[in-house]
Amino acid sequence: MKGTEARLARIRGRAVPRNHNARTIAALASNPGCARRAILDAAGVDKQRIAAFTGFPAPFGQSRFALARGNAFEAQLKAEGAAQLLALLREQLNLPIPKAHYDDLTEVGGNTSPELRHARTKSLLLGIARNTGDNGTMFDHPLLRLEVGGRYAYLEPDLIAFRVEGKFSVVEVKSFPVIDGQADGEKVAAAAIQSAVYVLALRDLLGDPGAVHHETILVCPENFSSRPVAAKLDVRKQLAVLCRQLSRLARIDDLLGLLPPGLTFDLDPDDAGVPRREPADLAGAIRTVGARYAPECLNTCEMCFFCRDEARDDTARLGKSTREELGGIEHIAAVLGFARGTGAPDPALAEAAVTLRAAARLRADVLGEAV
Amino acid sequence: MSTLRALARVIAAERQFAQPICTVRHVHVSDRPLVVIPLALSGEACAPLAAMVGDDPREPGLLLVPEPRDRDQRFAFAAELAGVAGPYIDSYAHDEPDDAPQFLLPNPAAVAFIRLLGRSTRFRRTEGAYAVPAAVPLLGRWLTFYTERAEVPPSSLMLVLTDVLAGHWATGQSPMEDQNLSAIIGWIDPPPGMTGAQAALAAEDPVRCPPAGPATDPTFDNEVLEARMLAVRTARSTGDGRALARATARMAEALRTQLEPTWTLMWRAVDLLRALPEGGHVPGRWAADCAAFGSYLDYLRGGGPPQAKRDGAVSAARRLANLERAQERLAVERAYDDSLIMAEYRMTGEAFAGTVVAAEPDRIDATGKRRVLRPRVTVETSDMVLARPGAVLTSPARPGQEAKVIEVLDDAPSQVVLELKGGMGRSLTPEPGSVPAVGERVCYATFSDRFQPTAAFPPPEETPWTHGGPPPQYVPRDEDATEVWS
Amino acid sequence: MTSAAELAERATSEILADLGRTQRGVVVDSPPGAGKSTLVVRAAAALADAGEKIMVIAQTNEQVDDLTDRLADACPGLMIGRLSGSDYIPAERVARHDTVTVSTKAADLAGCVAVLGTAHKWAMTSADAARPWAVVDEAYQMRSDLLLRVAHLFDRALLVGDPGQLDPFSTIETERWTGLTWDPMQSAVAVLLRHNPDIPVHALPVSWRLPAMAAPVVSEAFYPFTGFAAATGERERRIEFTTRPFGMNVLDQTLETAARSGWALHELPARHSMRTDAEVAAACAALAVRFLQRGAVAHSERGAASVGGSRIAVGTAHRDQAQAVRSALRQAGVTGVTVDTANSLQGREFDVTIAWHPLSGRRDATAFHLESGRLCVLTSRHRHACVVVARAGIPELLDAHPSTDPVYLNVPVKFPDGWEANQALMAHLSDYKVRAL
Amino acid sequence: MSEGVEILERRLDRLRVAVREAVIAGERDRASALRRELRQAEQEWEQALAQAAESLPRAGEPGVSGSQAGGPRAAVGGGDSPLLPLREQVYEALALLAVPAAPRLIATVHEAFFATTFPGSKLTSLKRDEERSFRTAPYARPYYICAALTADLLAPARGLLAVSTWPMECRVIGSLSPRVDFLTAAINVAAAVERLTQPVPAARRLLWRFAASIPGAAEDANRIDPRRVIHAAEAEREVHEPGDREARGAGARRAREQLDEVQQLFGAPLRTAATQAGRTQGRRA
Repeated sequence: MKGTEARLARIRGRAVPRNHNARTIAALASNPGCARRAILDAAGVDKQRIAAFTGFPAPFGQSRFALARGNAFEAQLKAEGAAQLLALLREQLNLPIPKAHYDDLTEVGGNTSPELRHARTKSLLLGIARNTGDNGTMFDHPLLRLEVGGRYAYLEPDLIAFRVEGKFSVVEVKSFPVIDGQADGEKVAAAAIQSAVYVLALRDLLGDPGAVHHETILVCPENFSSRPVAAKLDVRKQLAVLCRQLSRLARIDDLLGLLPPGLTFDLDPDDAGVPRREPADLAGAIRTVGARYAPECLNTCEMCFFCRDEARDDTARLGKSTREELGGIEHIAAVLGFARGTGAPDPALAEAAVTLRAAARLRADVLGEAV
Repeated sequence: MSTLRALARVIAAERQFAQPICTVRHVHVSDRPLVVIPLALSGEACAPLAAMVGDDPREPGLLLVPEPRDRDQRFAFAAELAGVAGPYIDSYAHDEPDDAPQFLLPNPAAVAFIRLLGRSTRFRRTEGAYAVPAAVPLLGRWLTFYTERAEVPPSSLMLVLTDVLAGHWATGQSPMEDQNLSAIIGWIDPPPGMTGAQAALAAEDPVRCPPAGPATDPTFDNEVLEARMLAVRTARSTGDGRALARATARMAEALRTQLEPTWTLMWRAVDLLRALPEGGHVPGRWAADCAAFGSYLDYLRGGGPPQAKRDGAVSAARRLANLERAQERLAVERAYDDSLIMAEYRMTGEAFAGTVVAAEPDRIDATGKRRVLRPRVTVETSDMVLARPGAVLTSPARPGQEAKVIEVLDDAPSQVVLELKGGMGRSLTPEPGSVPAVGERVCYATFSDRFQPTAAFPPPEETPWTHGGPPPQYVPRDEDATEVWS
Repeated sequence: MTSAAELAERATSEILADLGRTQRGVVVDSPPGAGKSTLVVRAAAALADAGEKIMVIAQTNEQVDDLTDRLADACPGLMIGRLSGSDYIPAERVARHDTVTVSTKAADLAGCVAVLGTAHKWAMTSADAARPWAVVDEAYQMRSDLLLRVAHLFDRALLVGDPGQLDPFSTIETERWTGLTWDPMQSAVAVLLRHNPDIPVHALPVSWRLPAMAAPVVSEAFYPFTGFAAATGERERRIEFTTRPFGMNVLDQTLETAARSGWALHELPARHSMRTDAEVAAACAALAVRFLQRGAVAHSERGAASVGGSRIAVGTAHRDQAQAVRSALRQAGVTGVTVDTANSLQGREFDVTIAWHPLSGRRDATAFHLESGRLCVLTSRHRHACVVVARAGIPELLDAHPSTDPVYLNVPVKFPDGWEANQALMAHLSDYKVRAL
Repeated sequence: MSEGVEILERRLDRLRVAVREAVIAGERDRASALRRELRQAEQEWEQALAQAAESLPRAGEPGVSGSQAGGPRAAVGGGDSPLLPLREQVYEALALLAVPAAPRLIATVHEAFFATTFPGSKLTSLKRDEERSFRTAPYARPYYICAALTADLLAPARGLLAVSTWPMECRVIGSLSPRVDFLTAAINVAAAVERLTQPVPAARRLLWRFAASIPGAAEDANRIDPRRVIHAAEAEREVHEPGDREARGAGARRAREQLDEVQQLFGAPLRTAATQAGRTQGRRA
């Protein structure tokens, strides 16, 4: 692992490594077949920065209105010892009345260092887990830790873990609405996998998988109000997915072995921190790591515009279902070659060629012009 | 996605311009549609921020919510929208209408927003606590009616323009990117001097090409909108009317810059669609739309309650059955109307087109009790033919006529012998033109536009125990009418 | 140790006892070949014995005919009605029974103690055809909305089906009903249990169909929570060939592997292909032909029997794939081998099945191709051996599969996960791989 | 409108576009430089506008088809300047609640019962000022706005303000204390509502906020009975009180033994992680 760590550090260069958080860990599952993303994530490269540096800034931004709404909803739930959240847990999850403890782990005596907060979280939760008495219910902002690709990632969860009948549950607060019992499936999916990250980290901390429920609690505003509503999420599938992806990250050596030995994404900053590296040179270095672009990347990955540009002559940029109909042929030119009967004969693609030829013939037949 | 459409995408990518995937237009486009472009405040469940509305391209109507988190202003927005949409709907509200209001929205997210707007307004009351103007709950019901129709595949009452355009043209980008109205129009009809691909790329710059909403660009929110909203709030708190008017005008100006480009695009899309010839079944489907509009109008006049929040067991099952039938029917009608769609079925062997090489138009079958006219024709085709002897086919050119497959000779080209029944008049000699002649181009499909009758469902009050028993009768509740919207 | 027969008998008597007690109904989960039809017939007979008038609801005419035939055999004196559509021509196995009356009208069959029909036919029947008891077969493949249309015809119901097979589906894509307990797109069993959580759910514990080599694999991959065992022992089922090949080509290697171990993975070189991959189609056909050429004989607890064309099936994910295999078989001059999609093979049984792996040659896995029910049907139709035909690269494809499916509130999570099930089965098959180069 | 204003407005628009472009391109430094430029231009614009306004007669308001149903709101903050210094207003609110409270709640209470409001954010510096004042001249004032202390570390509890004259037991926060204090606050707010001679909507809204989170306190924001709130809150408080009293008592004893005068009011600095961990275990054992 030492060699791997050194290799990844060289790839990252002088930039400060990007730490993983629940969101980035959850994103490991969004395109696990992409070696480029795997390497960049494992090395802790600032993808946003290098994408922008090569002229393809990521299309993601967040509106302050959305941020403010999210923060206000969380603050409202947690005000006065999380009184509103407590009422919700009582009402919707039958939390017994005596369970009303609230421990704030946001800071340790005014200190917010992650190590200290983690130590405090660990000693408090372990102490409670080993003690059978009912002396803890809600834990605000516990600081958890998870090993990701050989490094520890501190997880800064906006969550309260709560404990009832000797088992901990993870509560995830989100500000998207639940309207008449329904919420956006993609947003719930993102919340579920993030909760699963916390479940995993919490199990890890307690050293006992049985101590944490696989059902997490999602708290969202109800309908058009800011009144909270809770829903249970079974995250067993998400846990399986995460474990799989984390174990893949541990196998990053396989990928590193395929890369040129001197590879680095260092921007070569001068003393003032101004990059001296040529963007084209960096882009060339990035291209030595193969990507698996799909249009879905446009929603999830900071490198998406870079990879889309790179894939402009590939059927991949037309979407998965289009490529499927084209028999998985990779290049647009090859597809058209087959369709026009001018493509070099390749026995492996003979069948696709016949199909495309037939499609071209039909299209020409109807439109009265050659494709 | 069929291979033919995939091929069209590839061609579009190569030529850098969108390629047609239809030869006719499969939706109705009204002479006077109502364009609605809503914008929402980021992060909120359903907070209208602004909208551009109107049925005349020269007169975009801007509606603005200076303080989108204020409940009263939200209802004021709903009332204003009702002030535009209400009279527009009323202008079609005749007995048994032969035309109907048509709503045009830019993208699926706009429909989702309008659906929520309908949901948050239709239960409101016009008296008592939190009373709203009568137009508000009425608008809510209409918006709900329209967004529900938007789920029905053959309906044109509410059109989502990105979807309609993507249904008629293939671009050289992915279906996901086609959801950007500006990008897809760029592919179809780029500005002079640009390729479609270049226009689509330019459309991704949110500063030059504001998104069609309802979500606004985050940098617009952070760098422009927030300051202008704050200015309005400050002016209001100081009670300076002139400052307030000025701040409000500046906020409106900022939002106008976000909406106007989309407004222009919407009407360009309308022009693009109008330029296509209309498919043969489109008027029939529009007539069904008009009837649906008319019957909801009657329902409202009869004082029916607002649509339920969620479907009950029976209405869900019935709706699903209707949607499935409608979708199946639409697929067939589109293929019958459009030779390029039919080509997708020819590709899979579910239809074939060819030339009649032999015909016995006067052939009589005398084996039964009665002598009957059963002409036979032989069709030669280079399409794949999956139909086997005994299968009954239909031709779009002669939908009333059944063609039974007698024999298939699987050489290339294949020859198919068909025996015809029906649609030839009553005598033992076929009416002229009712039997395809030698040399005629014909097309036969394994599907026809004749359909199964509708399924019977129990009335909701007889919902069986397997499905939770009869649901409680809907009674308008205070809770619904006064629900928080903030 | 309890024998398989005793286990199964105990489960059946518990079910029959529950029938006598229940207010509403009983659900029985039946893994592949666990004697579902036998149970339906026994339950029907028991209820008839107890003086109840019953209706039997199955999903296809084929299934109704099978059950009619078996019930008539099991209860020689019982008056049985076969409710049918207007274009139904009575199958020979129905027509041969004197006790069976066939009619399109339920009123004509009022005198019959048991009346059998398809769910669609029952749905068009008026309420006066109601009976106190219904036995619903293949209930996991029946859609909730169809149950809604027939439920007024009975007071109590026994629902029997295989939860591991394919879920019902709709061509309509909508999120409109997600989270509703009466979501019309879910299965009849799901809707019934969500509204009547007290209804007892039994599971049949023994598969009579799957051989000892297959039961644990299928059980673990597709029935992780209930599980089941094979009724027959380790060496009770085997295939032998009456001819020996000259040399040993890959087809024969695959056949030998399958005959020896009950499983084989016939692996073609990795390649992204059209859905109707001609080489895979050819391989599926060639394997079927080779089984026939080699004169396979199946030895089992029922004795020895030649494996004819009717005892072999080729299963695919898509109709056009089945088409491609059929035409390859036609060209080889072979008829009688069943070639169909997983959907159509549900509930059927063969000695040997050849399964075209749904993920073969694909660049991306979709929810359709990953669905655990599809793979389960394809790999659990056989009494002796299952040969999976696929291009290399499926484990890599699974590895690269993104997990981005939407999650809906108040929708029970379904197990097993298609990804996990595929992974489990591929891990097992890797020991029985024959490379066809 | 003067020409200068219009030119400035066009420049503002250009700058805003430039800022957005820089943000989108991921050029953070350029974006902040441009933002600075923008802010300056905005100030110039404001000034130009003010000058223009002075030179112009009051004109009719330009029409915008915008909804302003709310109309101009009653002036908030700006109009009625506070009669008392901030620390005294905070004291008033805390004295009513009689438990340590967060700035936002303090502000809401004051608005409801004393009809003046201040942004909760103003209170962040208050505690620091009070500590400085106490260090300079201890006990010179009848009371100080001080910290609540965490029962385990005796460090200032995050985001809570208290009054120096309260018994130490009241200012020490154990894990049940937030709930107990919430219920006590509810009781005191209900009592204060009951004492009101005429209905004050803001006070009733505040009471509803409490009541909604207490089992059996009220069903509906419009029908809320202070007596019932008090009854329900007392009933629940009885459940938690024994455990809470024990934790607070132990904490208060340690505070009195271990902390100096300033620390007793404003909290102890953090010890090393090791003693802290040991302490935690001790408390939980």
